[in-house]
Amino acid sequence: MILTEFVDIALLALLAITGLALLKIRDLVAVVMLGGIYSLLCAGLFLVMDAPDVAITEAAVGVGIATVLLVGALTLIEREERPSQHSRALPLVVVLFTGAMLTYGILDVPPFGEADNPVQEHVTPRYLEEQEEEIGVENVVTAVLASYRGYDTLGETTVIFAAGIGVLLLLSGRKERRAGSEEDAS
Amino acid sequence: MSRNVILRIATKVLCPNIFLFALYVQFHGDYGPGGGFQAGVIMAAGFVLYALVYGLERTQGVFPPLWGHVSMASGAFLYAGVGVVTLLLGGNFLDYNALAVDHHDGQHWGIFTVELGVLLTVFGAMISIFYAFAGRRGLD
Amino acid sequence: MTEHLPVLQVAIPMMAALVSALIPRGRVAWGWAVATCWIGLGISMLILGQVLAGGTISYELGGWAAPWGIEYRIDHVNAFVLLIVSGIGAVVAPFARLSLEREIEPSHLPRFYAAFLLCLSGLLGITVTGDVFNLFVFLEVSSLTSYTMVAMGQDRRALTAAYRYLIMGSIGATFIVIGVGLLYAMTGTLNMADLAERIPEVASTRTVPVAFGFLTVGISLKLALFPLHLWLPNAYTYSPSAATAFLAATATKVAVYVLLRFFFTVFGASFSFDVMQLDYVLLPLGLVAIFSMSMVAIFQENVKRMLAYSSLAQIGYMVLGISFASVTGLTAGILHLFNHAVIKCALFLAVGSVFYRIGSVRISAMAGVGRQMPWTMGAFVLGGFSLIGVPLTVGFISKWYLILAAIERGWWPVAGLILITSLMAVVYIWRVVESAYFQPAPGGRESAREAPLALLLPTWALIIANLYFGIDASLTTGVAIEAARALLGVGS
Amino acid sequence: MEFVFGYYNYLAVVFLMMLGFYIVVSRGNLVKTLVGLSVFQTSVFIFYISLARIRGGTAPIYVEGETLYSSPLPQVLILTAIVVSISTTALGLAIVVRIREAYGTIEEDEIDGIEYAEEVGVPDIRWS
Repeated sequence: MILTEFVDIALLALLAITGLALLKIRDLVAVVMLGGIYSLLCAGLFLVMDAPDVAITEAAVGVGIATVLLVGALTLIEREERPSQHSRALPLVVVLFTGAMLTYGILDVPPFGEADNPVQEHVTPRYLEEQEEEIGVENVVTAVLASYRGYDTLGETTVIFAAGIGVLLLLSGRKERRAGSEEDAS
Repeated sequence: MSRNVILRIATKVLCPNIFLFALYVQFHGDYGPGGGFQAGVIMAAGFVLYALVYGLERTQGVFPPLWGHVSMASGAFLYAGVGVVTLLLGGNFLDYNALAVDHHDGQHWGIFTVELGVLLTVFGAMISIFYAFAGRRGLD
Repeated sequence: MTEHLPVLQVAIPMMAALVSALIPRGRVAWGWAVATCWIGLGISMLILGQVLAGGTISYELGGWAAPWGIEYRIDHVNAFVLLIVSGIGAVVAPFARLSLEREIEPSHLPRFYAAFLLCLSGLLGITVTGDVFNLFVFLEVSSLTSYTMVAMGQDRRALTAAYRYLIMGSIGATFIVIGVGLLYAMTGTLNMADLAERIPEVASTRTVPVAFGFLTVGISLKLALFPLHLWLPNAYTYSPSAATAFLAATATKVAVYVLLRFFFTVFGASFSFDVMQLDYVLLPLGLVAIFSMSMVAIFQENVKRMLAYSSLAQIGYMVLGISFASVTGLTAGILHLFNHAVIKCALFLAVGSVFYRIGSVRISAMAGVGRQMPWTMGAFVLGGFSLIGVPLTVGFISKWYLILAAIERGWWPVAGLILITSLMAVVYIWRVVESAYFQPAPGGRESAREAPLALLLPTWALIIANLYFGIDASLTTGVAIEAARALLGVGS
Repeated sequence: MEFVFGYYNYLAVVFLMMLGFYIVVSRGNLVKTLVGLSVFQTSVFIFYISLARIRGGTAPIYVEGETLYSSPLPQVLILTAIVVSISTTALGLAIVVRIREAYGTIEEDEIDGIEYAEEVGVPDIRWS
């Protein structure tokens, strides 16, 4: 048990380091690779936290699809981020304030991993106890995903479809430099 | 297309196994981690690998873009269609119990079908999105 | 079959969108979309009838009882919003054919209609659901398609507008997910009714107010409440005319509805207003939004952008109505949801018709169109009257209730300010009228003539709705009062 | 000590969330913003998965002799959220590619400059 906690903390630390590196690095290829590493570490973390379904998905999506898409996009655009002239003061204030609020709020959330948390006591028990009778699959995640909350999954499928047609609409047309105003103000 | 023979042969060997693995993930979802979404992504990854090694044109010869579009729409349609069928059989929308006399059977059939729908949509959308990005370069 | 109407309302446009994406020809896809939208309007009318007759409807998706499954729950409030959204869809869809054929590539049309129908489905899905996570899922369905529709505008600035909209929208959605997660951590449930029951037990913790804050900020980003509105003006200015008219009339309205739902149903009025002192936040924000955005609207050269800023000011009116937290105030807010949808959609459609003929929506370019396109500009002027709040139009009804609500609370200065801001609307509408009617048409545009009937009919349908519901407001106010009572938990 | 034991996970999530959020709002490179957005969202996913966890339990897949399972519900929600997140990234990237083609840059500052010049520089701007 202590081992799990140790791995957990180590992964979180690695995530923080990766995140900080992401913030600093300007080479976009490196940014994409770090993003992939970040996802991979997350997948590991999900596995440690007993969520293998989520881990597989995060690995497939974050490490696989997202990286392929980002690299694909980078072949179409430049690969170096230029330093910004923009003032960073306001974003920093916004982020620090948000973080402070969240920290403040999170301290009253029931402690991590206890069996008597509301999350474990309400709604969840039925899934774990009645599922075998009501649905009858081994993997309770599948039961909740496809049946108890099957309608959410239909929505999720629709979101993917929406993204698909969105990308097709944007990228399948003629490749023309759109007429900006300077060009055709005759 | 890559000139590297080892890469090409490795791809030839890998691709069928990737598809096999995708199917395993798809149908193993009831017993272990996995399901339509993960399987769809893995299957699309197989084609992406093929395209990276053999080129976009050849991949589109094997799997034309239109199939991707059809797969993307028909998967979600299949999913929602299950809902409509359960309506017609007298249940609520997506109430799989209405699909069979024994509710375990109904749930199994329902889950199987919607997972298939998810697989089709995810696979189709991922392939279409990949083609769209990869094809954009060719238009230069 | 009638008991399944709630889910059919959402599932029909969703499935129709999937089909539409595969239709090879734009015209066919358009007919398909129009038919779908009209069926949707019929369903929403039936649902409103059911709610008026029998009270709240609950529908268990998958046959699983809430809170284990997802529940659709429809009372007066969302039945009314359903009618608004599907009604606007049913009017914009017929308009879309000519307008879109001019503004986007023919090969894109079927997929564009698919995006349109999905957006409709998403907005309707947000409105009917009684589950906070399901709300997020459908929010994303509508958002992703909105970004797409905005990006399809002709001007390249449509792309940057869509990108900013996407980033701000995703931040908003993530904030909502954080808020939902905090609530879930405290209560273990996602069902709105169940949350409403369980939140009071934990309301004194520090987590619930923070969840409240994250949800409020997240939703405010979506509804473009000042000062979180920066994504909106360009998104409305550069997207295709039909998309602007649809989004302006529905997307922000649904976000206002979500805000109402969280404030009054999930957290409860006493928590939102007595504990969180929300009125002291919303009232100034609403007033500043009305003032500053009306002021900015006055100085716009592009009519679409002007109307976009005007929309931001109108959102201020709705928020003002909510901030009163009284039956009259909420009635005003909910009425303005309907009224502003009808007003703004009519105005954007009229502007879309002008663009169809003269290819520009700049005030200077619209010189002389008053004579060349009398019916179109007539519609614009009447819509403008309604926006200002002239009696016998719907705009007057909502202003009337808003002022009543202000007086009821004894806030006389606010009532006065509402009157003054109406005068600002006079100024910006007048600028267009002056250019259209009192300036000669520039040379080389003699050929401009009245917009085709296919564009005029939808526009005028909305103008007639403006006048009809302005003269006989018994239906809309009746529903709005019931809705306000339902939200505040006051018996009727 | 007990406090650290019960909350380190949540606090780490807050830190990661702030990192991602900062990358998003500091308005630099459009691609990096999208990566930041997914870091921001992923940190929220970790929060949900932490909520589901039960100490000494296992994954919610039935195993002989095991009685303590972590909650499946947050895991299902996050599966959905991951899909939504990748969909947003894909669409965002498509828009970025088009922006690159139309403006020749993907730096927020430069785009702002171009648009500003466009709006102020030429008085009679045709809308399309």
